[in-house]
Amino acid sequence: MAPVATTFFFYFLSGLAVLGGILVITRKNPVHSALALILTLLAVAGLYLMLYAPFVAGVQIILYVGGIMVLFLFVIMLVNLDKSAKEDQFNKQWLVGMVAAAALLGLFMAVYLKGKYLFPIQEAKLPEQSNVQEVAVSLYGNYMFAFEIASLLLLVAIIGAVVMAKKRI
Amino acid sequence: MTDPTTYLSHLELGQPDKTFLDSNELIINMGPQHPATHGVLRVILKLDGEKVLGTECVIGYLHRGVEKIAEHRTYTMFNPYVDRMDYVAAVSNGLGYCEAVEKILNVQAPPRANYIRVILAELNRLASHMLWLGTHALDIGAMTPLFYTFRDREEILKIFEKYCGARLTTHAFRIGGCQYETYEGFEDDVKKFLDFVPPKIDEYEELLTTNRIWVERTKGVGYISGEDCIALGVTGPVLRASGVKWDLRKAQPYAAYSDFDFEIPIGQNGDTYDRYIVRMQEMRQSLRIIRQAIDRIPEGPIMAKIPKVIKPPVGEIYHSIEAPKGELGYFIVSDGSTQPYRIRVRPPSFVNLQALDLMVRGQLVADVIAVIGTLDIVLGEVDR
Amino acid sequence: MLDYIKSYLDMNATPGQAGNVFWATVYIFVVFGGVSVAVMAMNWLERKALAHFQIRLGPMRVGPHGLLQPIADALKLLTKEDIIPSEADKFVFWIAPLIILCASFTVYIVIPFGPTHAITDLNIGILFMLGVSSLSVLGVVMAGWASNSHYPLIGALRSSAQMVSYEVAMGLAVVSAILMTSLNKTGTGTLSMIGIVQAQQAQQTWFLFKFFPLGFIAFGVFAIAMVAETNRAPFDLPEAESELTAGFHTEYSGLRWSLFMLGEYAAMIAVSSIAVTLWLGGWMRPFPNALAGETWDLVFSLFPGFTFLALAVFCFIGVARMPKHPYFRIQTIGLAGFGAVLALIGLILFAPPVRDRIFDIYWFCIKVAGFMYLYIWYRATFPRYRFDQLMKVGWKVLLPIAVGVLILTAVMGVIF
Amino acid sequence: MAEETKSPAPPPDPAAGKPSGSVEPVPPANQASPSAVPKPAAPPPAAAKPAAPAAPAKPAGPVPVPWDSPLVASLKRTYGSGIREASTYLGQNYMIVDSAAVMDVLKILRNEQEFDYCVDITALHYPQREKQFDLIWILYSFARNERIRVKTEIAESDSFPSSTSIWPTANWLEREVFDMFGITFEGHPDLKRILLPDGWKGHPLRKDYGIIQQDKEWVQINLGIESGQ
Repeated sequence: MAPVATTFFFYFLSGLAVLGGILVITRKNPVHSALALILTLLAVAGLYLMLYAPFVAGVQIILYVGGIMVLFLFVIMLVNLDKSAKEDQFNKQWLVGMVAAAALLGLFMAVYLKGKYLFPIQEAKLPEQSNVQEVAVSLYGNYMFAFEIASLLLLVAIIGAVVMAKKRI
Repeated sequence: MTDPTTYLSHLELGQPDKTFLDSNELIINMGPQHPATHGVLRVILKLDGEKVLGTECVIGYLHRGVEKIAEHRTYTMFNPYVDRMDYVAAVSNGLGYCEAVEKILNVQAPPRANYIRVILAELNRLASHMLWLGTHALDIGAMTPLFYTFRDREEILKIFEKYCGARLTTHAFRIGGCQYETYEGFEDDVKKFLDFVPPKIDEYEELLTTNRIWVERTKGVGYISGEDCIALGVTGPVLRASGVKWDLRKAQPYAAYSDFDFEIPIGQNGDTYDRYIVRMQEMRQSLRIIRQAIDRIPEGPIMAKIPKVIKPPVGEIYHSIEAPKGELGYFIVSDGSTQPYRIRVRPPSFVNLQALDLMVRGQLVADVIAVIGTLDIVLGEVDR
Repeated sequence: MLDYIKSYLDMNATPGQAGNVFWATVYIFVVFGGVSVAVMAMNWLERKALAHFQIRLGPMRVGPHGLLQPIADALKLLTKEDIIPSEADKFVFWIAPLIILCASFTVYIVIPFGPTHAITDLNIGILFMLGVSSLSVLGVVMAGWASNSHYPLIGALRSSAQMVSYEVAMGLAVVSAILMTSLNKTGTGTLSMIGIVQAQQAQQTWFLFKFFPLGFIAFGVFAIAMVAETNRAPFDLPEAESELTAGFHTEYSGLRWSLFMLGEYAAMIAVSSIAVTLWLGGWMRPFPNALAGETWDLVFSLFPGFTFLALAVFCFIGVARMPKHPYFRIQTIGLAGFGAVLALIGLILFAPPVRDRIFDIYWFCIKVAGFMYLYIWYRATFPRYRFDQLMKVGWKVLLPIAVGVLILTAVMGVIF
Repeated sequence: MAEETKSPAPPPDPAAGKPSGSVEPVPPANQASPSAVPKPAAPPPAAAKPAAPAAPAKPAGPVPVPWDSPLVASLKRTYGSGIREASTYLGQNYMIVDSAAVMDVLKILRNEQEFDYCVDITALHYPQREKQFDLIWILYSFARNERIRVKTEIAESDSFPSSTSIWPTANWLEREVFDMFGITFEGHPDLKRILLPDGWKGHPLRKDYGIIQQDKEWVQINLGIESGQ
């Protein structure tokens, strides 16, 4: 099936993602921020879909929206955040923030201007029908070592979290 | 209403375990409008997550001043009022009151009246336990037993209705005996009921006793030791489930209980499951008592010789019976007039409810529900 | 235009795949309408079945045997005052039921009622289903938090923990079913819902019976997890009425509350559909291998018609048993009319063109209905788990079993 | 009430039927079992015929008889006149103890005499008396299967020590006594109203508590009518 209104959806989803991002940092209520973050994540999942990566999109929704953000909300609801809601959000380290933002902007500009040479245009394969298999082959074949390293890191993180959270071991 | 936090003044809860998240404890008002507090009990729960750090019961929403009313009524006039206290076991309440007044009058109900009293009181114990089982199971999430127990309780209520015209607040007994002779077919009805109900009790047990979820929800929940029970004055099935073999029907027999052969079921663990088992066995023992009573019911008068105007001599008396919920006592002080100088009711539900805090501390919110159910309280009696 | 519409009918693909927007729209309307009707029917059925479990009659007043009760309920809920607590977070409070509703309805996009009867067929179909249905937990959490009240908050905490925990076991059970699609030297595996059923068709077995008892255990894990996932008894802690009054939707009323209910029942049907698709052969009729052949195909294709006729007969028996009293006249006529409609539908279903098109949808729905009945049965029988026990079952029982089954399935797949 | 012929069965010696330390109680030893109670005389004609003036002809009801038991004897030895009276009325034992000694007596009953179950705590109000209140403990011993009542007289102004440290069950019972009679207990962990709302005025079970006034006041304030009667 031929894609419909690709440009429109790209800008629509990107706009949503950016809007969500802005809301995340401007909302005072942490729950609202978390919801805005969910909006961003969903928009990004849509962008993945447009890139013919449905598996990544699905995993993005399951893991980030269905799992991680739920845990975020869980914690936010449990912790009393009345104090932080009263604080001004942009009070500390705004100078540092500005510098970092400027550096990031510079990086984007550089990529935009010189990207053509750094990353030559390559027509992407559209592995629509066998997306999952492709991902699996990449993960467990070409990038086996990196994958295992990542999972080991996560295991360490899990153990660390358990150790820190448990009152008595 | 007052702010709930001020109510917690006496709760020495200690600090909740500090976690990394510094989660602060939650104060929850359970009741007075809550589906599982069996009326208008209000329990203020202090929670850490789902763990109960402490409770405080706020009662009195159903307070009618029964003891004050008694001072302005004659002994006979006060009789129906006692039915309104534990309204699911009205017959037992009436029995206790009538016996207490008979005691202070120093009269003795005739044997036939005593047998009728035992039969009705034991039927009422069954009805009360059935109601308890249905609501307790409903609280724990099993809906169906409620309807089964109500179906079978209905048969008991039918017998009551045929006997005295009322189903719930029966006012079945009078001071000195019973007002009504048993109706035509009373014995047949009771015998039919005795054959009808054991399979039904088996049915309840089939649904619950070995049900894994039921066992997990009740075993080890709401534990209370026998010593704690005695110290807190807890009586009835709760005490017996903690391993104390004490039943007023055996310890200080009243009515005709000394004539019958029955056992006092006891538990060992003092948890909700044992209380469930004890009550189930008590239902079977009640059937045993009724069977003996209906087989041996003597002929004779049903009313002792009682003066038309009841005017007990100056003095005071305490009489208690084993109501379905525990020791139900009446302390009557007479000044020689037709009206009691003071009637004090020792309500089992009120005293048993005190144990709630001890039983639920450190457990989960869901266990609070289970424990309120297993204590088998009736707010009409708690608040009087 | 007409050609465009007709062209799809000859095609052997779902409207989504065929890129036929008209038929896709029609399918969407049909499926969503059908689901809404199914939810209403389920509502009535649950009340009736539960009542008969509990020796009572259930709704009897609105329409014959309470058949119109769901409609009356819906009208009542629509006209009820919609209360938003003054301290509530209005926006979140408002959007929470919508999220639940959207999440549970979006899932139906990929449910295959037949080889061509699905709105579309995604090649990550099952992943999409799991992902979207996991969104509904967000709605629950938001509803609980936005109500600004303790009971809903505890309900929301419970449900978020519960749904996230059971999703793990559920996902692993699903994976072991997916593994089966690629085995038996029938080609590569697939995540597509239609592909999964076709794999079962090709292997001439339901995955329930594959690698006995592995398929059976995986199915069991899923069947338990899906009950927990939809917050139904005995795992209905988030809305445990005896503990938390009504859990996360305590503060909701009227239309918004009915949206929660709609979402809950829709989600129940959706997860049952997953179970049917993965393990019970989806739209395949029973005994595809044992009772194969033209004659048997014909016999089984007559089932839909006979079912409706049986229901009609049931109605007519009800008509005959109605009390002969003027008061019941309208009810009697209504029931007779309902029976007549059912009989008519049954007769239409015997017509060969209809029969061929409806056959697979019928078997799919019958299997799902079986699950719906199980849901009711659970609710009538079981007490409720406690929260820690629920977590224990999820993490310490179901998860290890699911992992074990997954590993064994993979091993079996390599060996055979 | 003169000493008359019709007195209930004399209290049997509690020591005779006292099991040693068994939890299961034996059938009542001292509780006059129904059959043991002598048939009462004809219903007191005093009620029907109040005119009868002759004192000796008036058949009085049962009267309290002195209660002798090792328990009472040992208590009397320790507290002397602190134990004002120890009697049996209709087979029920009670003792009236001086308010100064009562806490000690209760402690001894609990700790040494195995009265481990406090059945009830209640009070009586006698507005004519100088010491207006009777405070009553009803105690039970599982080991002896025996009930006694301990009574003491206290004045309104007296602040009485709480017995919660002896029996935890006294907590709510004393709260109820406070609620209904206004007797304050010192050392009670949380003495506040239990059955009545916090803002309630007065203590209803006192004899001088006016129901009508209370009701009138309430309807005048809340309903704006003169009287609800």
